[in-house]
Amino acid sequence: MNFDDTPEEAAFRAEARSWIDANAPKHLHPILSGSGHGTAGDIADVDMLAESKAWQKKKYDAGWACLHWPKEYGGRGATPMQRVIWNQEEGVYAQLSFTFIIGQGMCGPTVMAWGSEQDKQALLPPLAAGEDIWCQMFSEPSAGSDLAGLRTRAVKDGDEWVINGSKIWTSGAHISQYGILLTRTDPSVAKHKGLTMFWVDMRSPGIEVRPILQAHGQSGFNEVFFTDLRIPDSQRLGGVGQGWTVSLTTLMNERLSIGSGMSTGFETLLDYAVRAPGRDGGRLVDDPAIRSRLADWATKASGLKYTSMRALTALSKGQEPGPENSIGKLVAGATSQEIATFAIDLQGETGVLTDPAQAAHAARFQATLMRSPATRIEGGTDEILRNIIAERVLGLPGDVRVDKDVPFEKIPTRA
Amino acid sequence: MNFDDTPEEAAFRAEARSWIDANAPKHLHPILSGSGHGTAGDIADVDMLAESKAWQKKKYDAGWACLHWPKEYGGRGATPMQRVIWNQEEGVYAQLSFTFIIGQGMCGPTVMAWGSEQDKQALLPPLAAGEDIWCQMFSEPSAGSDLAGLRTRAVKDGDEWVINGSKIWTSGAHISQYGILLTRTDPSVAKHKGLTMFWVDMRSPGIEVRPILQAHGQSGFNEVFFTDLRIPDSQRLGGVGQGWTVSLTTLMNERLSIGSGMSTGFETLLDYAVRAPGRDGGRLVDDPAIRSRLADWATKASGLKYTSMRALTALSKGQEPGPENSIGKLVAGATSQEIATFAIDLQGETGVLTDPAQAAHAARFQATLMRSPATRIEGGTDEILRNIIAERVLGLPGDVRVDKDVPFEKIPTRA
Amino acid sequence: MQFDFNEQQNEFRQEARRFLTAECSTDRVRKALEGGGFDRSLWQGVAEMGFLGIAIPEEHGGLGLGYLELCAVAEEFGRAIAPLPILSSVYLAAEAIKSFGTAEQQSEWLPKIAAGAAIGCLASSEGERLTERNVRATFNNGALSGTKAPVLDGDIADVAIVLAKEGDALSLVLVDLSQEGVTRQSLDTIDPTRGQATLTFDNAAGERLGERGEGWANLQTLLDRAAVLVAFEQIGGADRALEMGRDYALERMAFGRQIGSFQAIKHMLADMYVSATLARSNAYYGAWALSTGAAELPRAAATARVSATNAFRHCAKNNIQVHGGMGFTWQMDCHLFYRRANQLALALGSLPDWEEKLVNRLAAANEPLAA
Amino acid sequence: MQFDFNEQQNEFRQEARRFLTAECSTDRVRKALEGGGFDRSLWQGVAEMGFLGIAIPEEHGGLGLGYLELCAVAEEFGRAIAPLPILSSVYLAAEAIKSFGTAEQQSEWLPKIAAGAAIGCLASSEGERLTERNVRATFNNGALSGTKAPVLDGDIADVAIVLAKEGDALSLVLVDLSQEGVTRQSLDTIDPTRGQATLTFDNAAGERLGERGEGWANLQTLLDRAAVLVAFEQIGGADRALEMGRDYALERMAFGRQIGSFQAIKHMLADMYVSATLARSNAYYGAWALSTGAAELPRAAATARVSATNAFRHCAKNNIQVHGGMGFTWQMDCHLFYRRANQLALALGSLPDWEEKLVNRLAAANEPLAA
Repeated sequence: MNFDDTPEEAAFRAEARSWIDANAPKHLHPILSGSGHGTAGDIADVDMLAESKAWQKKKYDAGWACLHWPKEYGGRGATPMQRVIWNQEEGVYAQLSFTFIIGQGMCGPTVMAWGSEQDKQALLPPLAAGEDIWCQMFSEPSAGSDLAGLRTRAVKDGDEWVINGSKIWTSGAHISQYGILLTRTDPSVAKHKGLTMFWVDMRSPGIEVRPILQAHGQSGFNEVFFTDLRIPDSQRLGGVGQGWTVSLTTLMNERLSIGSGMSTGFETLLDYAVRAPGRDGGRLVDDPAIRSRLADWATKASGLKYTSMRALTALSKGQEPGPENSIGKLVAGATSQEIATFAIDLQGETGVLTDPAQAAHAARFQATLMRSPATRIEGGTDEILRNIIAERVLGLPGDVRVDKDVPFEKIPTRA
Repeated sequence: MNFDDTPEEAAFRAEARSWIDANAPKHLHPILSGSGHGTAGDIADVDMLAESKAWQKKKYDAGWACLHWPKEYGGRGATPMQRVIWNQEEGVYAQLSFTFIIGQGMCGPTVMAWGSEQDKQALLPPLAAGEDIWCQMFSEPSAGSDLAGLRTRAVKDGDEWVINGSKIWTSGAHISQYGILLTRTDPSVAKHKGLTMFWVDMRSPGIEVRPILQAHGQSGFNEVFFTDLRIPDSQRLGGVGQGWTVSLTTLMNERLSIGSGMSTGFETLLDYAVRAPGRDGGRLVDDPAIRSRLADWATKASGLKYTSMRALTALSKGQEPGPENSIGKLVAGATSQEIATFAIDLQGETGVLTDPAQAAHAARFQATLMRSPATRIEGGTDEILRNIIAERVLGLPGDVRVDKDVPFEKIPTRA
Repeated sequence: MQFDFNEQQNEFRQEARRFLTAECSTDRVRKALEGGGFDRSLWQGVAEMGFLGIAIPEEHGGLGLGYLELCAVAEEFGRAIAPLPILSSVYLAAEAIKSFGTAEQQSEWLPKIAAGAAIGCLASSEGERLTERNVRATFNNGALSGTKAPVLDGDIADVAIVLAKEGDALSLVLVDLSQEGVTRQSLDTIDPTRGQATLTFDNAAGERLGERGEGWANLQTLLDRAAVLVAFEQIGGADRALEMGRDYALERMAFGRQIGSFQAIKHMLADMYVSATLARSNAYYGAWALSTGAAELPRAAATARVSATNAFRHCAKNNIQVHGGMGFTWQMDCHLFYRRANQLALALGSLPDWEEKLVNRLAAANEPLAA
Repeated sequence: MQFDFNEQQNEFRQEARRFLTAECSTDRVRKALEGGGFDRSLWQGVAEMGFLGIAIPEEHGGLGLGYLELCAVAEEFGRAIAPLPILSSVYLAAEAIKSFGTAEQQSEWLPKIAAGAAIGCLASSEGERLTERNVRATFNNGALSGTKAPVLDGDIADVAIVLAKEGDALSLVLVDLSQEGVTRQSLDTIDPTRGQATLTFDNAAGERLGERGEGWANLQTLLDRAAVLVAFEQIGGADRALEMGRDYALERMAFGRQIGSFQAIKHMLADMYVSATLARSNAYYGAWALSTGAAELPRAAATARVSATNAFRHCAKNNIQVHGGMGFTWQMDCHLFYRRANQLALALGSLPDWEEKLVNRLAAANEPLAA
């Protein structure tokens, strides 16, 4: 039992570290390391986008982009463990890749698995190089947890498909050149069977992107509307009616982004509790009143950290990450909300303040308080994650499916 | 907003109080008041049974038994509020009535609603007088939360029914003269439709009663086995196939036992925390480390207390107690287990001790620790109670019923 | 036993609900959230309904009713998450002046507050969790100096009740804010529908309110009473959040059925109902103590406060969860309740302070809670 | 990175599982529960397998393996809820003698402990939650007097490590229990499968173990190490309780379907899986620290301890709930795990003490936890 690299891993780490040390945009370090958890996704203002593209291009040119992709499509053919090591070494600069993460982590692998060779050669290298940004258009207003309930219609017209409908929660749609799009091509069959996947040029006529203002006052996502959008049949990924299977490729690759563990916020709390004064002199951390909760959260944060170490160990032995990794988001999501709530209470009436210049600990807890409800929902609600753990890890039965084998168009849409 | 009696209520209370003061078995007071929560149901040893019967008979003779029953069957024709006032005044002596509570609270009302006039006149007065003890035989090993899934078969044979099967969780079966018994008379129809209710003489041949040893080492319940038990058709309660409707009478009357609120154990904890020393001098209650949990449980205990006051107010206005009263057991059950666990932790390594002479606070918390898992199960599990609140109070849909309209004999019994 | 509001009080509540449903929809709350500032016309409407003077004597322009009527109306303001300074002006400032003010102070300010012509506020914290020992503002010979922050509704208030050191004692001081020597700066908070400000006093003219040295004790009395009233706001908000979640669970379909038919959602809503119900019962206990002047008030107030704070937070948080992604959009109202739940949790001092008060008071009483 | 047991260690674990599955079924655990007393033949079997001497040097009759092997086997003893004094004799007494004993003390006792011929125990508490200040037993000039209770496995132990005051300092004392001057009395506890006793010493002959005045510090070291080993017992128990619940949820039908298809049950089991998994990962962290002698051991041990205590309790408690009424019968095994979960939670000092240690150690390190 140890945390040491194998000699091969150590050599790879050294190589990565030295390249990063020589090439990273160090002038961005203060911004990137100060961004705090829960906000890193929101740094993509214009300058940051340019910086992100520049760093991605530099990595691409030196063979450090999309490490796990085959070399012919712009990757390095690296092992999953090498990818993890790279991520560890890239550190704060990895935040610059958030813009590309959906394209490189989900859309690219889908195109790689299901696209024509011509598409792959044309589309993948610019994606790896950060020249193109991609988005993933699956969710709809009426199809969230029940993704296969989506209603965006694709109707065949000669060699083209005509798309009408809308998507929601599309990260980066406003800055994307391409996207993958899951549509319903046959509403007369059971819901999972009538879906078809395409890739689309986001600059096509018939696409309108509108940002969604979220509860915390920021816009991380978009709605995308399709009005008679025409897509050539050659942009189909997989067979007609095979869209659900294709989408599983996309979603399974989401799971591979292991090691990018979410934070519970406990380190921030401990940092605060060690620095902030208690009510009667001494440090906040010495107040017995908060001990039990600190201890509980400490074990959760530590448990997630070492669970991810165990997953990495499995990965280094060649095992694939499984559904048990759902616990990361489940635990971190709920815990970060609890911690934020607790921390603002410790600030008394000043806990309401949100200006980093005025609020305690630079308003980090207030930012998390306002952002955290989304964490328990996005990318799989707590309830869906518990279902996944119960069904796929523990082998318990699925929920009763009243819509099973029912033609999609007969599934009730109102109570 | 006040806690005062109306003049009529005050008069009734004074009358009850003075009769109780003159007649109660005061020599039992020390035993009854020292029995502690969680154990009161287990005091029915031989002497206590005789004492219980004597007190019941005394009440019956003076017109204080089964207050809400009509006078002709041995009651007083009292209002629900008078019954509550009586219970408050009876105080610790009410524990002597636990032996009769199922008979008088559930079986009696069922006979009253569905029995023949002859049966009512023969059976109810001795039940009110405490001469007869009754038990309720509904649950089965394979029919707990899903009560209507019961399998005990009743087959018509001339003017009699022949019963085979078994029941479980039958309180008091070993000391009962009579019982009500829910059986399946037609397995070829949907499960709720093939049930029929009877009353039975527990001394009939073909009945065997075996106590169940429970996890905490005590026996509060029995199993009852039926082997070719014969019951005359005249002992049927309600129509053939009407058993489910009849059972709802029984269960609805269970809900009427309002005001007998369950304890969270918070008073015991507070009492302990005020008396026990803290780790560094001072009282345990002054330890800031336990403050937040004490406060949380205090609000739960108080919330239940005043919820029951609100329910009593509604009762005094003539409203019927509703499903919202399920929260009492739901909250008290989980809380009492949490409190017991917390309290033994405060005792350190000595928390394991169970001998009242050696353990802190007379081993009350250890008793609750061992007993409390049952509280979250018996009389409706936490999960069933949440369903009841969600469906009957909030109006949410029932669970999907795969066994609905399926003939009972076709419902799968194995995965 | 009549442990409930009576018919008259319930009618009064209905009146408030009708008014607020018509005049204080969440669209109007949003205006405040989105920078529309203080909704003075709504405030005037509320004043005209008499809601600001419910517990103010008729001689001072109020309705001269009791605290139960005020509790009932507070619940409706909570349901409506009204973007109004009722907490500061009515539950705190008016109560302070009524309880501790001289006849002159009362006749100067109470009629104005009842009429909505003046808004009061309480200025106690100085930028950290308040204790008896970290008050730095000073009051000497009628002159107040120091900085108070955050002050709820301090951005719009006309008069403040200020906690300050008078020599080595703490006193409450009544300060007209429309004078030189008072400056204010608005603060960004998690709930912009109830504004907060930093108030800076530079030798501002003030009058002592109540006895010298009684400031801390009187503040506790005020906070206890206000805690009961705020608990009603909180249970009103909790109930509405629960109802929103329930309605959405009935309406939203997934996997071919109402999401409210999934136990994960059903049981979440059942648990919300449980905490809202316990909090309501505890709030009634507080209302009883407040309205009867019972000796149990400190204990009942802390119980109501802790219970209602937890319930409103729980319901507001899980209402978002029931709504899924839609619940976290700006356009849906869920976040308005989440913001308010957290704002109210911090007003009057936060949960740890009230937990401490509750346990200390229970320990002091040393009376078992349950009958 | 190899943050896992290696193949050899896992094989060792499998061996322990095979042995315990065959020899230590819950029927055998029940014998102890139902008054059958100490199962000496099972203990001898365990000794013959070498499990008692895993971390004892070969020169003293042990296997001379490392702590990782001992952790792996501890997990299996936890799964089997073995009714044996392994915690007292192996994790505590043997470790104490190995770490602090003289060469003579080691060669006298370690071979006997490894062979199962002597059973050791730790006697620290004196009837209340132990602190450095409430030790009253005295050790003067080789004579020990005082009363220790409860002492886990004190009813069957041959030798005790006793915490006592030596003058005004605390020392550990090694006492042969087979002498006059030692009396013992069995105690009733929540888990009779691991006996406890009061040990009374009346001028009993003892030898100091380790330095004078180092008693408290050495005790903490012992407790930290044992906490890691007990954490493995706890995660073994938690896993088995989870599996029992899962299996029952698959098998038990209600409303025409497996109860495991109801989200209330599914999600309860998912949450049990989550806490068991976090506890396992923390236990591995502890094992790493223990086996490498890392400076983080105190922190890692407290983390493993708190996490495993909560997880085992959580899984044992909800396993009963999944089983419904059947789960609370004597005949089903659920309560064996519930008893053991609570017994282990109290052994070595209870949760509040370990929470305090954890937070103090985190604060002292002041190093953020997550990488």
